[in-house]
Amino acid sequence: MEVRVQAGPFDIGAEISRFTEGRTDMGAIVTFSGLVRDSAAGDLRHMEIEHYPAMTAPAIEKIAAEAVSRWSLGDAMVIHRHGRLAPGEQIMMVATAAPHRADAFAAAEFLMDYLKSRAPFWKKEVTAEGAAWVAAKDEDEAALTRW
Amino acid sequence: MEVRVQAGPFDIGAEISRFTEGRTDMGAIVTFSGLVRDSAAGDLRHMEIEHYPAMTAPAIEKIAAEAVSRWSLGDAMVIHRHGRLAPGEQIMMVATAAPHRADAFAAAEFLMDYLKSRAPFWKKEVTAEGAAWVAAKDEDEAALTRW
Amino acid sequence: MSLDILYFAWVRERIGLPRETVQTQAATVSDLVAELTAREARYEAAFQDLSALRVAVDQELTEFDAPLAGAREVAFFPPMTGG
Amino acid sequence: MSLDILYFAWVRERIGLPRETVQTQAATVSDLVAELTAREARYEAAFQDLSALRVAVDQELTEFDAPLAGAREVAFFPPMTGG
Repeated sequence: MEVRVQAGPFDIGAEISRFTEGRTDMGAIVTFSGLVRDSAAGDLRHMEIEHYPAMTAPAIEKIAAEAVSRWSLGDAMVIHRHGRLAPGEQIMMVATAAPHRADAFAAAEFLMDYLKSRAPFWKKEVTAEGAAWVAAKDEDEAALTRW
Repeated sequence: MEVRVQAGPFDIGAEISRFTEGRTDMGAIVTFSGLVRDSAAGDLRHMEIEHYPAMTAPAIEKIAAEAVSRWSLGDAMVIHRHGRLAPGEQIMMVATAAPHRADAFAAAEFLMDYLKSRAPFWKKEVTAEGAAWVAAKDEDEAALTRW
Repeated sequence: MSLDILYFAWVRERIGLPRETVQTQAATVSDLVAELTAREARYEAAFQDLSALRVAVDQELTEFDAPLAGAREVAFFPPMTGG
Repeated sequence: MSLDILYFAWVRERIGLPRETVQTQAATVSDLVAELTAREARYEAAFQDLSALRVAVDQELTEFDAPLAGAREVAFFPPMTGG
Protein backbone atom coordinates (compact mmCIF):
# COMPACT_ATOMS: atom_id res chain seq x y z
CA MET A 1 0.00 0.00 0.00
CA GLU A 2 1.48 3.29 -1.04
CA VAL A 3 0.25 6.83 -0.41
CA ARG A 4 2.05 9.86 -1.80
CA VAL A 5 1.21 13.55 -1.45
CA GLN A 6 3.37 15.68 -3.68
CA ALA A 7 3.55 18.96 -5.57
CA GLY A 8 5.17 17.53 -8.70
CA PRO A 9 3.64 15.58 -11.55
CA PHE A 10 3.59 11.78 -11.79
CA ASP A 11 3.76 9.36 -14.70
CA ILE A 12 0.68 7.18 -14.52
CA GLY A 13 2.15 4.55 -16.86
CA ALA A 14 5.30 4.21 -14.75
CA GLU A 15 3.17 4.06 -11.59
CA ILE A 16 0.98 1.28 -13.00
CA SER A 17 4.04 -0.67 -14.15
CA ARG A 18 5.64 -0.43 -10.75
CA PHE A 19 2.36 -1.24 -9.02
CA THR A 20 1.86 -4.47 -10.98
CA GLU A 21 5.48 -5.49 -11.57
CA GLY A 22 6.29 -9.09 -10.85
CA ARG A 23 2.77 -9.93 -9.72
CA THR A 24 1.02 -12.88 -11.31
CA ASP A 25 -1.72 -13.26 -8.70
CA MET A 26 -3.78 -10.21 -9.68
CA GLY A 27 -6.13 -10.39 -12.65
CA ALA A 28 -7.66 -6.95 -12.38
CA ILE A 29 -6.15 -3.48 -12.12
CA VAL A 30 -8.41 -0.44 -11.91
CA THR A 31 -7.09 3.11 -12.01
CA PHE A 32 -8.80 6.41 -11.61
CA SER A 33 -7.09 9.65 -12.51
CA GLY A 34 -8.48 13.09 -11.90
CA LEU A 35 -7.59 15.89 -14.28
CA VAL A 36 -7.99 19.64 -13.91
CA ARG A 37 -11.15 20.39 -15.87
CA ASP A 38 -11.55 23.76 -17.50
CA SER A 39 -14.46 25.99 -16.50
CA ALA A 40 -17.62 25.96 -18.61
CA ALA A 41 -16.55 29.35 -19.96
CA GLY A 42 -13.13 27.95 -20.87
CA ASP A 43 -11.34 30.62 -18.85
CA LEU A 44 -9.67 28.61 -16.09
CA ARG A 45 -6.13 29.87 -15.62
CA HIS A 46 -5.12 27.35 -13.02
CA MET A 47 -6.26 25.44 -9.98
CA GLU A 48 -4.64 25.71 -6.57
CA ILE A 49 -4.85 22.81 -4.19
CA GLU A 50 -4.25 23.47 -0.51
CA HIS A 51 -3.88 20.64 1.99
CA TYR A 52 -3.18 19.94 5.65
CA PRO A 53 0.28 18.37 5.59
CA ALA A 54 0.25 16.77 9.04
CA MET A 55 -3.12 15.13 8.37
CA THR A 56 -3.19 14.36 4.63
CA ALA A 57 -1.11 11.21 4.30
CA PRO A 58 -2.40 9.61 7.55
CA ALA A 59 -6.02 10.32 6.52
CA ILE A 60 -5.48 8.73 3.09
CA GLU A 61 -3.63 5.77 4.59
CA LYS A 62 -6.59 5.14 6.86
CA ILE A 63 -8.97 5.21 3.89
CA ALA A 64 -6.72 2.88 1.88
CA ALA A 65 -6.37 0.45 4.78
CA GLU A 66 -10.15 0.38 5.07
CA ALA A 67 -10.42 -0.48 1.35
CA VAL A 68 -7.88 -3.29 1.68
CA SER A 69 -9.80 -4.72 4.64
CA ARG A 70 -13.21 -4.53 2.96
CA TRP A 71 -12.40 -6.07 -0.40
CA SER A 72 -10.23 -8.90 -1.58
CA LEU A 73 -7.41 -6.65 -2.77
CA GLY A 74 -3.80 -7.40 -3.46
CA ASP A 75 -2.79 -3.78 -3.20
CA ALA A 76 -3.93 -0.16 -3.42
CA MET A 77 -2.13 3.06 -4.11
CA VAL A 78 -2.98 6.76 -4.01
CA ILE A 79 -1.06 9.76 -5.31
CA HIS A 80 -2.48 13.24 -4.74
CA ARG A 81 -0.88 16.49 -5.81
CA HIS A 82 -1.10 19.93 -4.22
CA GLY A 83 -0.11 23.40 -5.33
CA ARG A 84 -0.76 25.05 -8.69
CA LEU A 85 -2.06 22.95 -11.58
CA ALA A 86 -2.93 23.94 -15.15
CA PRO A 87 -6.06 22.81 -17.04
CA GLY A 88 -5.64 19.22 -18.26
CA GLU A 89 -2.97 18.37 -15.67
CA GLN A 90 -3.31 15.28 -13.51
CA ILE A 91 -4.44 16.05 -9.97
CA MET A 92 -4.36 12.58 -8.50
CA MET A 93 -4.66 8.87 -9.15
CA VAL A 94 -5.73 5.77 -7.34
CA ALA A 95 -4.97 2.21 -8.40
CA THR A 96 -6.33 -1.04 -7.04
CA ALA A 97 -5.21 -4.58 -7.80
CA ALA A 98 -7.38 -7.61 -7.11
CA PRO A 99 -7.72 -11.18 -8.30
CA HIS A 100 -11.18 -10.30 -9.69
CA ARG A 101 -12.57 -7.16 -11.30
CA ALA A 102 -15.57 -6.57 -9.01
CA ASP A 103 -13.28 -6.04 -6.00
CA ALA A 104 -10.90 -3.80 -7.93
CA PHE A 105 -13.74 -1.58 -9.20
CA ALA A 106 -15.59 -1.36 -5.87
CA ALA A 107 -12.44 -0.52 -3.92
CA ALA A 108 -11.40 2.18 -6.42
CA GLU A 109 -14.84 3.81 -6.24
CA PHE A 110 -14.80 3.61 -2.44
CA LEU A 111 -11.36 5.24 -2.33
CA MET A 112 -12.50 8.03 -4.62
CA ASP A 113 -15.68 8.70 -2.67
CA TYR A 114 -13.74 8.96 0.59
CA LEU A 115 -10.87 10.97 -0.87
CA LYS A 116 -13.36 13.52 -2.24
CA SER A 117 -14.94 14.24 1.12
CA ARG A 118 -12.60 13.00 3.83
CA ALA A 119 -9.05 13.78 2.75
CA PRO A 120 -8.01 17.34 3.70
CA PHE A 121 -7.67 19.00 0.30
CA TRP A 122 -9.31 22.22 -0.87
CA LYS A 123 -9.45 23.34 -4.46
CA LYS A 124 -9.48 26.92 -5.65
CA GLU A 125 -10.17 27.86 -9.24
CA VAL A 126 -8.50 30.94 -10.69
CA THR A 127 -10.17 32.36 -13.79
CA ALA A 128 -10.18 35.70 -15.58
CA GLU A 129 -13.02 36.63 -13.19
CA GLY A 130 -10.97 36.02 -10.08
CA ALA A 131 -10.41 33.18 -7.62
CA ALA A 132 -13.10 31.00 -6.05
CA TRP A 133 -12.98 28.03 -3.70
CA VAL A 134 -14.67 24.96 -5.14
CA ALA A 135 -17.74 24.17 -3.07
CA ALA A 136 -18.26 20.63 -1.78
CA LYS A 137 -21.15 18.93 -3.54
CA ASP A 138 -24.03 17.38 -1.66
CA GLU A 139 -23.83 14.41 -4.03
CA ASP A 140 -20.24 13.75 -2.91
CA GLU A 141 -21.30 13.59 0.73
CA ALA A 142 -24.31 11.44 -0.24
CA ALA A 143 -22.04 9.04 -2.16
CA LEU A 144 -20.52 7.91 1.15
CA THR A 145 -23.77 6.42 2.35
CA ARG A 146 -23.56 3.58 -0.15
CA TRP A 147 -20.54 2.01 1.55
CA MET B 1 -13.76 5.95 -29.67
CA GLU B 2 -11.02 3.50 -30.45
CA VAL B 3 -11.11 -0.31 -30.50
CA ARG B 4 -8.03 -2.39 -31.19
CA VAL B 5 -7.63 -6.14 -31.33
CA GLN B 6 -4.00 -7.17 -31.55
CA ALA B 7 -1.51 -9.92 -30.77
CA GLY B 8 1.26 -7.65 -29.50
CA PRO B 9 1.62 -5.90 -26.17
CA PHE B 10 0.55 -2.34 -25.46
CA ASP B 11 1.91 0.39 -23.21
CA ILE B 12 -0.90 1.41 -20.89
CA GLY B 13 0.84 4.66 -19.93
CA ALA B 14 1.28 5.71 -23.55
CA GLU B 15 -2.32 4.75 -24.28
CA ILE B 16 -3.65 6.83 -21.38
CA SER B 17 -1.50 9.80 -22.42
CA ARG B 18 -2.76 9.62 -25.97
CA PHE B 19 -6.33 9.10 -24.79
CA THR B 20 -6.32 12.23 -22.62
CA GLU B 21 -3.88 14.42 -24.56
CA GLY B 22 -5.00 17.98 -25.14
CA ARG B 23 -8.34 17.50 -23.40
CA THR B 24 -9.31 19.93 -20.67
CA ASP B 25 -13.01 19.04 -20.56
CA MET B 26 -12.68 15.66 -18.85
CA GLY B 27 -12.19 15.48 -15.09
CA ALA B 28 -12.26 11.72 -14.68
CA ILE B 29 -10.36 8.91 -16.40
CA VAL B 30 -10.99 5.30 -15.39
CA THR B 31 -8.95 2.42 -16.73
CA PHE B 32 -9.28 -1.29 -16.25
CA SER B 33 -6.52 -3.65 -17.25
CA GLY B 34 -6.75 -7.40 -17.17
CA LEU B 35 -3.61 -9.42 -16.47
CA VAL B 36 -2.92 -13.11 -16.96
CA ARG B 37 -3.37 -14.56 -13.48
CA ASP B 38 -1.39 -17.61 -12.50
CA SER B 39 -3.24 -20.77 -11.47
CA ALA B 40 -3.81 -21.45 -7.77
CA ALA B 41 -1.10 -24.10 -8.03
CA GLY B 42 1.27 -21.56 -9.58
CA ASP B 43 1.88 -23.77 -12.60
CA LEU B 44 0.39 -21.74 -15.44
CA ARG B 45 2.74 -21.89 -18.43
CA HIS B 46 0.76 -19.56 -20.62
CA MET B 47 -2.68 -18.53 -21.71
CA GLU B 48 -3.94 -18.73 -25.26
CA ILE B 49 -6.66 -16.40 -26.40
CA GLU B 50 -8.62 -17.30 -29.49
CA HIS B 51 -11.02 -14.88 -31.13
CA TYR B 52 -13.34 -14.53 -34.11
CA PRO B 53 -11.58 -11.93 -36.27
CA ALA B 54 -14.52 -10.91 -38.47
CA MET B 55 -16.73 -10.36 -35.44
CA THR B 56 -14.42 -9.15 -32.66
CA ALA B 57 -13.86 -5.48 -33.44
CA PRO B 58 -17.45 -4.84 -34.62
CA ALA B 59 -18.84 -6.52 -31.48
CA ILE B 60 -16.62 -4.40 -29.22
CA GLU B 61 -17.43 -1.23 -31.17
CA LYS B 62 -21.11 -1.89 -30.62
CA ILE B 63 -20.55 -2.30 -26.87
CA ALA B 64 -18.43 0.87 -26.72
CA ALA B 65 -21.01 2.88 -28.70
CA GLU B 66 -23.66 1.69 -26.25
CA ALA B 67 -21.52 2.90 -23.32
CA VAL B 68 -21.01 6.30 -24.95
CA SER B 69 -24.77 6.64 -25.51
CA ARG B 70 -25.72 5.59 -21.98
CA TRP B 71 -23.37 7.75 -19.95
CA SER B 72 -22.06 11.25 -20.24
CA LEU B 73 -18.71 10.20 -21.68
CA GLY B 74 -16.14 12.17 -23.59
CA ASP B 75 -14.51 9.05 -24.99
CA ALA B 76 -13.95 5.34 -24.54
CA MET B 77 -11.26 2.97 -25.74
CA VAL B 78 -10.71 -0.78 -25.72
CA ILE B 79 -7.60 -2.80 -26.54
CA HIS B 80 -7.80 -6.60 -26.40
CA ARG B 81 -4.99 -8.99 -27.21
CA HIS B 82 -5.15 -12.50 -28.62
CA GLY B 83 -2.64 -15.30 -28.97
CA ARG B 84 -0.18 -16.58 -26.40
CA LEU B 85 0.34 -14.64 -23.18
CA ALA B 86 2.58 -15.35 -20.18
CA PRO B 87 1.52 -15.03 -16.51
CA GLY B 88 1.49 -11.37 -15.48
CA GLU B 89 1.13 -10.07 -19.04
CA GLN B 90 -1.57 -7.58 -19.92
CA ILE B 91 -4.53 -9.13 -21.74
CA MET B 92 -6.61 -6.06 -22.37
CA MET B 93 -7.53 -2.60 -21.20
CA VAL B 94 -10.47 -0.26 -21.31
CA ALA B 95 -10.39 3.45 -20.61
CA THR B 96 -13.24 5.88 -20.18
CA ALA B 97 -13.12 9.66 -19.95
CA ALA B 98 -15.96 11.72 -18.51
CA PRO B 99 -16.50 15.13 -16.95
CA HIS B 100 -17.45 13.37 -13.68
CA ARG B 101 -16.25 10.22 -11.99
CA ALA B 102 -19.57 8.38 -11.61
CA ASP B 103 -20.02 8.20 -15.39
CA ALA B 104 -16.44 7.12 -16.00
CA PHE B 105 -16.68 4.31 -13.43
CA ALA B 106 -20.10 3.06 -14.51
CA ALA B 107 -19.17 3.02 -18.19
CA ALA B 108 -15.91 1.15 -17.52
CA GLU B 109 -17.73 -1.49 -15.49
CA PHE B 110 -20.40 -1.81 -18.15
CA LEU B 111 -17.75 -2.25 -20.85
CA MET B 112 -15.99 -4.93 -18.82
CA ASP B 113 -19.18 -6.83 -18.07
CA TYR B 114 -20.12 -6.90 -21.74
CA LEU B 115 -16.62 -7.67 -22.99
CA LYS B 116 -16.45 -10.65 -20.62
CA SER B 117 -19.58 -12.29 -21.97
CA ARG B 118 -20.37 -10.75 -25.36
CA ALA B 119 -17.06 -10.20 -27.17
CA PRO B 120 -15.92 -13.33 -29.03
CA PHE B 121 -12.81 -14.32 -27.10
CA TRP B 122 -12.03 -17.68 -25.56
CA LYS B 123 -9.24 -18.31 -23.08
CA LYS B 124 -7.30 -21.51 -22.71
CA GLU B 125 -4.94 -22.14 -19.82
CA VAL B 126 -1.89 -24.31 -20.39
CA THR B 127 -0.36 -25.76 -17.22
CA ALA B 128 1.95 -28.64 -16.40
CA GLU B 129 -1.22 -30.75 -16.24
CA GLY B 130 -2.28 -29.94 -19.79
CA ALA B 131 -4.54 -27.44 -21.51
CA ALA B 132 -8.06 -26.46 -20.44
CA TRP B 133 -10.55 -23.93 -21.77
CA VAL B 134 -11.60 -21.40 -19.17
CA ALA B 135 -15.29 -21.92 -18.38
CA ALA B 136 -17.64 -18.96 -18.46
CA LYS B 137 -18.83 -18.04 -14.97
CA ASP B 138 -22.50 -17.75 -14.08
CA GLU B 139 -21.66 -14.58 -12.18
CA ASP B 140 -20.35 -12.97 -15.37
CA GLU B 141 -23.61 -13.65 -17.17
CA ALA B 142 -25.55 -12.47 -14.11
CA ALA B 143 -23.52 -9.24 -14.02
CA LEU B 144 -25.20 -8.16 -17.28
CA THR B 145 -28.61 -7.94 -15.65
CA ARG B 146 -27.63 -4.87 -13.67
CA TRP B 147 -27.36 -2.66 -16.75
CA MET C 1 -27.36 -22.53 -50.39
CA SER C 2 -23.67 -22.41 -49.57
CA LEU C 3 -22.79 -21.53 -45.97
CA ASP C 4 -19.44 -20.95 -44.30
CA ILE C 5 -19.44 -22.54 -40.88
CA LEU C 6 -16.87 -21.52 -38.27
CA TYR C 7 -16.00 -23.28 -35.02
CA PHE C 8 -14.13 -21.80 -32.09
CA ALA C 9 -12.48 -23.00 -28.87
CA TRP C 10 -13.48 -26.52 -27.80
CA VAL C 11 -16.15 -26.73 -30.50
CA ARG C 12 -13.35 -26.34 -33.06
CA GLU C 13 -11.26 -28.95 -31.25
CA ARG C 14 -14.07 -31.49 -31.08
CA ILE C 15 -15.03 -31.08 -34.72
CA GLY C 16 -11.39 -30.97 -35.73
CA LEU C 17 -11.46 -28.00 -38.07
CA PRO C 18 -11.81 -24.23 -37.77
CA ARG C 19 -14.12 -23.71 -40.73
CA GLU C 20 -15.83 -25.47 -43.61
CA THR C 21 -18.27 -24.67 -46.37
CA VAL C 22 -21.46 -26.71 -46.59
CA GLN C 23 -24.34 -26.93 -49.02
CA THR C 24 -27.57 -26.92 -47.07
CA GLN C 25 -31.27 -26.16 -47.25
CA ALA C 26 -31.55 -25.73 -43.48
CA ALA C 27 -34.16 -23.09 -42.63
CA THR C 28 -32.87 -22.33 -39.13
CA VAL C 29 -29.70 -22.74 -37.08
CA SER C 30 -31.33 -25.69 -35.31
CA ASP C 31 -31.99 -27.41 -38.64
CA LEU C 32 -28.34 -26.90 -39.56
CA VAL C 33 -27.24 -28.38 -36.24
CA ALA C 34 -29.46 -31.41 -36.88
CA GLU C 35 -27.94 -31.90 -40.34
CA LEU C 36 -24.39 -31.66 -39.02
CA THR C 37 -25.09 -33.92 -36.03
CA ALA C 38 -26.41 -36.59 -38.39
CA ARG C 39 -23.15 -36.55 -40.35
CA GLU C 40 -20.53 -37.84 -37.92
CA ALA C 41 -19.88 -38.60 -34.26
CA ARG C 42 -17.52 -35.63 -33.89
CA TYR C 43 -20.37 -33.24 -34.71
CA GLU C 44 -22.62 -35.08 -32.32
CA ALA C 45 -19.92 -34.69 -29.64
CA ALA C 46 -19.71 -30.96 -30.29
CA PHE C 47 -23.45 -30.31 -30.41
CA GLN C 48 -24.68 -32.64 -27.70
CA ASP C 49 -25.58 -29.86 -25.26
CA LEU C 50 -26.83 -26.77 -27.04
CA SER C 51 -27.24 -24.89 -23.76
CA ALA C 52 -23.42 -24.90 -23.54
CA LEU C 53 -23.13 -23.33 -27.01
CA ARG C 54 -23.58 -19.94 -28.56
CA VAL C 55 -24.20 -19.12 -32.20
CA ALA C 56 -23.57 -16.11 -34.41
CA VAL C 57 -25.09 -15.63 -37.87
CA ASP C 58 -23.14 -13.23 -40.06
CA GLN C 59 -21.12 -12.15 -37.00
CA GLU C 60 -24.13 -11.27 -34.87
CA LEU C 61 -24.99 -13.27 -31.76
CA THR C 62 -28.38 -14.92 -32.14
CA GLU C 63 -30.52 -17.85 -30.99
CA PHE C 64 -30.73 -21.40 -32.30
CA ASP C 65 -34.18 -20.79 -33.76
CA ALA C 66 -32.83 -17.94 -35.94
CA PRO C 67 -33.65 -18.26 -39.66
CA LEU C 68 -30.81 -18.81 -42.13
CA ALA C 69 -32.41 -17.23 -45.19
CA GLY C 70 -29.80 -15.00 -46.81
CA ALA C 71 -27.11 -15.94 -44.29
CA ARG C 72 -23.52 -16.41 -45.44
CA GLU C 73 -21.65 -17.34 -42.27
CA VAL C 74 -22.62 -19.25 -39.13
CA ALA C 75 -20.28 -19.63 -36.15
CA PHE C 76 -20.58 -22.02 -33.21
CA PHE C 77 -18.65 -21.56 -29.99
CA PRO C 78 -18.83 -21.89 -26.20
CA PRO C 79 -19.81 -18.92 -24.02
CA MET C 80 -17.23 -16.19 -24.40
CA THR C 81 -14.53 -15.63 -21.81
CA GLY C 82 -12.93 -12.36 -22.82
CA GLY C 83 -11.87 -9.45 -20.68
CA MET D 1 -3.40 25.18 28.00
CA SER D 2 -1.54 26.11 24.83
CA LEU D 3 -3.22 25.10 21.56
CA ASP D 4 -2.05 25.39 17.97
CA ILE D 5 -4.95 26.43 15.78
CA LEU D 6 -4.78 25.94 12.02
CA TYR D 7 -7.03 27.44 9.35
CA PHE D 8 -7.41 26.28 5.77
CA ALA D 9 -8.96 27.50 2.52
CA TRP D 10 -11.49 30.34 2.92
CA VAL D 11 -11.36 30.04 6.73
CA ARG D 12 -7.67 30.90 6.51
CA GLU D 13 -8.42 33.78 4.16
CA ARG D 14 -11.15 35.25 6.36
CA ILE D 15 -9.10 35.04 9.51
CA GLY D 16 -6.02 36.22 7.68
CA LEU D 17 -3.50 33.73 8.98
CA PRO D 18 -2.74 30.04 8.52
CA ARG D 19 -2.01 29.22 12.15
CA GLU D 20 -1.65 30.68 15.59
CA THR D 21 -1.04 29.51 19.12
CA VAL D 22 -3.58 30.45 21.78
CA GLN D 23 -3.81 30.07 25.54
CA THR D 24 -7.26 28.77 26.40
CA GLN D 25 -9.27 26.92 29.01
CA ALA D 26 -11.93 25.90 26.47
CA ALA D 27 -13.37 22.48 27.33
CA THR D 28 -14.71 21.73 23.86
CA VAL D 29 -14.24 22.83 20.27
CA SER D 30 -17.47 24.85 20.55
CA ASP D 31 -16.11 26.67 23.59
CA LEU D 32 -12.97 27.50 21.64
CA VAL D 33 -15.04 28.79 18.72
CA ALA D 34 -16.99 31.02 21.15
CA GLU D 35 -13.75 32.40 22.58
CA LEU D 36 -12.32 33.15 19.14
CA THR D 37 -15.56 34.66 17.85
CA ALA D 38 -15.61 37.06 20.81
CA ARG D 39 -12.13 38.30 19.91
CA GLU D 40 -12.53 40.02 16.56
CA ALA D 41 -14.89 40.46 13.64
CA ARG D 42 -12.72 38.37 11.30
CA TYR D 43 -13.24 35.31 13.55
CA GLU D 44 -16.94 36.03 13.67
CA ALA D 45 -16.93 36.17 9.85
CA ALA D 46 -15.16 32.82 9.64
CA PHE D 47 -17.27 31.04 12.23
CA GLN D 48 -20.69 32.50 11.49
CA ASP D 49 -22.09 29.26 10.02
CA LEU D 50 -20.66 26.21 11.73
CA SER D 51 -22.63 23.88 9.45
CA ALA D 52 -20.32 25.07 6.65
CA LEU D 53 -17.21 24.15 8.65
CA ARG D 54 -15.36 21.03 9.60
CA VAL D 55 -12.95 20.54 12.49
CA ALA D 56 -10.06 18.20 13.22
CA VAL D 57 -8.49 17.73 16.63
CA ASP D 58 -4.95 16.41 16.51
CA GLN D 59 -5.42 15.63 12.79
CA GLU D 60 -8.57 13.56 13.26
CA LEU D 61 -11.93 14.74 11.94
CA THR D 62 -14.36 15.25 14.80
CA GLU D 63 -17.46 17.20 15.85
CA PHE D 64 -17.82 20.63 17.42
CA ASP D 65 -18.81 19.13 20.77
CA ALA D 66 -15.55 17.18 20.99
CA PRO D 67 -13.55 17.73 24.21
CA LEU D 68 -10.19 19.47 24.05
CA ALA D 69 -8.59 17.91 27.12
CA GLY D 70 -5.08 16.87 26.14
CA ALA D 71 -5.40 18.25 22.61
CA ARG D 72 -2.43 20.01 20.99
CA GLU D 73 -3.73 21.03 17.58
CA VAL D 74 -7.15 22.10 16.31
CA ALA D 75 -7.83 22.79 12.63
CA PHE D 76 -10.82 24.55 11.09
CA PHE D 77 -11.69 24.32 7.40
CA PRO D 78 -14.56 24.06 4.91
CA PRO D 79 -15.78 20.67 3.65
CA MET D 80 -12.98 18.97 1.73
CA THR D 81 -12.88 18.96 -2.05
CA GLY D 82 -10.10 16.52 -2.91
CA GLY D 83 -10.00 13.84 -5.56
